[in-house]
Amino acid sequence: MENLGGLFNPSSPEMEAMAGLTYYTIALCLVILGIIVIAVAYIIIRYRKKPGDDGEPYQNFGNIKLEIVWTVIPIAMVAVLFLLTCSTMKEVDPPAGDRDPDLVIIGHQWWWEIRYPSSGVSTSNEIHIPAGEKMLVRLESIDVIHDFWVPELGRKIDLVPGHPNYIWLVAGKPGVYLGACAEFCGDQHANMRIRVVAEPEAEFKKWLDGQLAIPRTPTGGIAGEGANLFQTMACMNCHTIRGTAAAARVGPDLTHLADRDTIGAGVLTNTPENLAKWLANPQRYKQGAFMPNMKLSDSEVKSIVAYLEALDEQ
Amino acid sequence: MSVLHFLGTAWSFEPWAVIFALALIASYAALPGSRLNGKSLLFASGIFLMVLALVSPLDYLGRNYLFSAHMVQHILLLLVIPLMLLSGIPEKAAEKALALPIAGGVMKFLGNPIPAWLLGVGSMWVWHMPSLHDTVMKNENLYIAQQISFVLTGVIFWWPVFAPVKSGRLAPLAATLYLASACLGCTILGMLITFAGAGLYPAYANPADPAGILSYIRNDLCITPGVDQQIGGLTMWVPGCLIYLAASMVTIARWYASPEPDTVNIPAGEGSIAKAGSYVRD
Amino acid sequence: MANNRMLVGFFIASESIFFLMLILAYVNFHGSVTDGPTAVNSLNPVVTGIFSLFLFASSFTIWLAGKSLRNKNHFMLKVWILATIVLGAVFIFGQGLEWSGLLDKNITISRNVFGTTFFTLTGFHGFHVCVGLIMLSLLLGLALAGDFKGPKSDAVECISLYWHFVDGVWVVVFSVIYLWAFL
Amino acid sequence: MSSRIPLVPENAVPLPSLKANNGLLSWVSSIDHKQIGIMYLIITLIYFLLGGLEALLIRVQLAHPGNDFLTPELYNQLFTMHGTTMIFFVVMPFLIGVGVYLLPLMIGARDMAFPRLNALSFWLFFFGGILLYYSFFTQSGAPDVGWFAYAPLSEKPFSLNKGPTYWALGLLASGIGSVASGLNNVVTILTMRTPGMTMRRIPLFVWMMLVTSLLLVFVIPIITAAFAMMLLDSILGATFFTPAHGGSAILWQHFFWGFGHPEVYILILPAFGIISEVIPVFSRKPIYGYEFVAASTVAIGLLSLGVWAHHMFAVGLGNAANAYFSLASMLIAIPTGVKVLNWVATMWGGRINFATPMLFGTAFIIEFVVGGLTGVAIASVPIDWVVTDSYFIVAHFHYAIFGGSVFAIFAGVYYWFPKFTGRMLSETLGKWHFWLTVIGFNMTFFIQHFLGVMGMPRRTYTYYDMPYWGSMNLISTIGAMILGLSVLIFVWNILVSLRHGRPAGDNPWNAWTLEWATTSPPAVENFELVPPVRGRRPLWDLAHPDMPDEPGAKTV
Repeated sequence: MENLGGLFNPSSPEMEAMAGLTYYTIALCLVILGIIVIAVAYIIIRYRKKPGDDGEPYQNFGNIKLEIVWTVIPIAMVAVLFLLTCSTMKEVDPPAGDRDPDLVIIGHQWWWEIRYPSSGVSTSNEIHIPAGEKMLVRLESIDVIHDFWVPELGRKIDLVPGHPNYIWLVAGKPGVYLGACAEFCGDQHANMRIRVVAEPEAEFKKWLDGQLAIPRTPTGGIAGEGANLFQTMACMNCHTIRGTAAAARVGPDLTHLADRDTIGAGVLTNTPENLAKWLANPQRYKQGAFMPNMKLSDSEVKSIVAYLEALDEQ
Repeated sequence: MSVLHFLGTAWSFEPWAVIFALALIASYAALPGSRLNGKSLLFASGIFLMVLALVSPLDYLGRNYLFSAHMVQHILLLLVIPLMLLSGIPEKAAEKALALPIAGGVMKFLGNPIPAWLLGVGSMWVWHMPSLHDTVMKNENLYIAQQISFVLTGVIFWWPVFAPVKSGRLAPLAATLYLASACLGCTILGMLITFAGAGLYPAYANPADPAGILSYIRNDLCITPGVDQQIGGLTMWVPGCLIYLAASMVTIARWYASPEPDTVNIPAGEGSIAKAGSYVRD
Repeated sequence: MANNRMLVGFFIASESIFFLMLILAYVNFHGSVTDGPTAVNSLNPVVTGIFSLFLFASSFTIWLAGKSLRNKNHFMLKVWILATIVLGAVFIFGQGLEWSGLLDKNITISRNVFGTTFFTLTGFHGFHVCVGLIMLSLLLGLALAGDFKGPKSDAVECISLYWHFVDGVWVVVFSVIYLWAFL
Repeated sequence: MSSRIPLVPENAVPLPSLKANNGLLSWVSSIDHKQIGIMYLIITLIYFLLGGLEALLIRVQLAHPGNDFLTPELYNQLFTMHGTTMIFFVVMPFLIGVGVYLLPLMIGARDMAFPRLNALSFWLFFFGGILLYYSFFTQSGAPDVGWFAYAPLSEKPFSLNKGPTYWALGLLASGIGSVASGLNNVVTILTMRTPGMTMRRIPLFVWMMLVTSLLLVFVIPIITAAFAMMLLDSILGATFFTPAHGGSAILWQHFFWGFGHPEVYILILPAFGIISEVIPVFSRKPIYGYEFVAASTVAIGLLSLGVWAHHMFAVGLGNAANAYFSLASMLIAIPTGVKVLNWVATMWGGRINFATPMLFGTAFIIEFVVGGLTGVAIASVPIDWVVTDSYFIVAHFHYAIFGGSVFAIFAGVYYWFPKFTGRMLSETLGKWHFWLTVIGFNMTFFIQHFLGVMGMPRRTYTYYDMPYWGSMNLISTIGAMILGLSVLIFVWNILVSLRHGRPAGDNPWNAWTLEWATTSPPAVENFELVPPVRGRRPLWDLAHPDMPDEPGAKTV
């Protein structure tokens, strides 16, 4: 079951509560469905018109007692389901009080901006969290409505422009959890994917420290050439690389791009070859994305890839 | 202060509530031709519930802490209790009362659907205008007037649907429309209160906390002023509308249970043509 | 014919929901405007109030028109319909004045949510008044042609129902936009 | 003394001349409810094929992960148009069309109360659809924002093309048409009944059309207002739904679902009505608990107005609001359950003739119950948080709308086709159609429940290559192809039977309501004489004078 993912592999206490409720409810539904199916099957066999059946059957107009019975029983079931609903809601979504968010997620068409307010770290599309810790997440949107959904970790929540929302994000054990935008948000809604990387506390700290560091800008060689290209071409109009003049927030922050697993919000795995293909024509992999085809020459692509790949060196 | 202790002590024996109840009972007894039976039991339980709603900790919570408690009380006083009182009035007594010279005329006028609808839905809207509500919270006399007006307008509102005198009732489908439109009226108000920003009713934002239970409400029950206002608005909206819905189901049920007055008198046996379908064109 | 009046009754109910949505939109954004034009700083309740009186008066005149028809007083029927048209037209003129005043101050539908909700709500109401005026003019034309013998006429009754509705909507709209802001 | 009542009820309107011209003009200029009804059915059939084609293209694209059969832009246009078409230009107008055809016949009237208004409704619907589909031929292409067109995605600057404007205009026009037919139906039902046809005797289909029509009258204006606001936003630069300029993105959702949820009941209630006609006739028994089936319709109609926010549990309205809406939504299960159990009870003890209409009727019960039960489940807030906007929801509402409404529509077509045309549809082709539909439908949609809870979001033109996702989607796509084939058989059946079908006679199913008391197809003026109505089943009373249904149906 576990490799089916989603509901079948709940990986946080919140998701376990929701999965439990879902199982119970679906089981109840199956029982009701079973009763109806058996009744209809019986009717089909028993009461179908057979050869020689002439005349009309007994004309029966109804029975008030029976009607009351099958009104009251569903009311009782609804009452039970409603109580379970309320208790599960309380478990999944307890109020946060005045607590400041540990994580801010900002939806963009079609990528996720991730900020850690206490440390000032900013990244995109890949969320690192310490395993087992309850993170309070604030969700905003800069353009249209998106929806944050990591099926194994918990509930969906919309990112609504002008209406910030909060959820708890917890991963019971270390691992990589995949998610995606669940609210239709335009052309590339399908390629707006999330990776939640849950790590042991120490590793998370290490990652956070790494992100805080400002990478050294290469000066010589092919990577240096790439750095120059990055600053002189249009790249810096949209992207940030800390420690350089590039500080725009239209596209993802690329400061530690080399540390990430994927590019283009999950379109490609992050390898130098893929990065080169992406830079050569992003529209081929993510048609409609706001990163245009910059019409880079092969050598320009090569140098920028070298630069971006060098960004994790400190 | 523990919850049990609070529930045990937060009773307020308001003399006016008792007087109002006694006045209602007296006028019930004064109704020509009223006598004790199942209906008067319904009336009595209505009175009992009313007194309970006015003196119990619910009232205390509604006046000092929670808008939502106020709203539960409001729904009881405007929708539930008047229905019980009205259903408790025997038909004969109501007929005689309506025949009274002036009072009867006033009652007949108020029992028309339009004034009754306006009073019933209006008392919901008017008393919940934020400025007025705040004034009421500070003024004892206005508060009494508010509570009494809930019950009275409630009785008037239900009259066109559940009048003890059958001639005073609307036809079933018209009654359903009457109730549905009232439901719409309370839905809109409930919706506005629910989705308005917190702090529509400032009196509940920072209660004086006379019973010392504020921290229990805020921290243990997690009811912030915003949530309180939402619950209040939704209480008016959802249970309120379910009461209207149930009432329209009752009118329809009553309709189906009654004999058909509009049956066209067609002699039986005529047109008894064996094969259906062949008789129209002979 | 009960049919026609019933149709107009349900049509009015349907239209009420339409206006209800526009009013809810206005109410929803009331108070959310922090800078720029709002009802308080850009509207004149007195002038609009006076023009509103013309519209309210027209409800009375259309009622009188119906009454004249019931009394088979065909001359007064025409007079009262004409009076209704004039009163309605004066109201629309007042609306036009208000709109042009606002537009002169560069307060438009796209300025902010106040502009958006204000122009939408009053615009749709004004549109309904104009439709009413067209129907009343047709009614007047038919009356002049001697079409209404009385004492009953579905056309007169249905159009006056509609006209009362348009007035009733304005009572609510005026209260929500003007009275709420200035009281 | 004749028991026959003159056709025209005393209060009937003197009708405009119904004398038909010949040829196409007779259709275009027609104000006869039967011709208008037939035009509704023909046009919705065309839209059904279009919407189905769009669905098949969608399924082909999803047959395996990473497919590039369609561009994302086209895919988004297709699923938007598929949803919009199926809801606004197939199911809703079909049910309105059947209503327009049958209501006057069922209540013994000559025509609708307002024949010209009836024609106006149809033409508004017709041109609304043309306006919507015209967008395909414009430079900007069809709308690509989903059938719900959430703001601000549907507004500037996120939708710079005119697709959403065509969408709003087309739906605005057809919506006004729907209000007009709602008004017309209500007045017709309330005032045009033949003597003896009291409100407690009208066929259940008429009851459900009454509630549906009231919903149309009261609910469509909600979206009309919202469309007006959206158009003002896009054309005049108003700021209702643009958060960047002080508007609200959530307001659109409230308005849209305030209409959108009752709309679901507009789609299903007349289908319930069809089923409530079909099941008794083929079981040879009266409907069980007529009063409860009728009253539960009113309850559903009223409840449906107060539950829209269950589409918005993920928006962040607050838990108090979520809980209340959850409760209200669950309550709808109760009147719906009452209906289902009454249908089952009607079949119980009957002598059931499983002709094609009844096959679809029986299958309807099962398929609809699946959709209904998942509906109750997702009314529970935490379950909704798990499954909303995933393929589980796609499965859920296809079980409700296809398994519910469309199965009922098929049942209705097989049932009334003889009345409409005078010829029977082929039973053999009907059975092929039925079994392929059942197999194809369940194959397409059942598996999507699993895809949803495994984490596949809706409205994506491609998806993760996760374990089993590809093969499950492939199964779904094959199912859709089978479903497509079944529809072709259906169309073939109609075309063949129109010319070569067995002549039907007045009352081939030996049914009991008034539409079967006239010729097939009915003459222009419907009836020469309306049979006496003394109960809910006038033709039963005629055939069984010794055993009439009691007025006000006694309960046993």
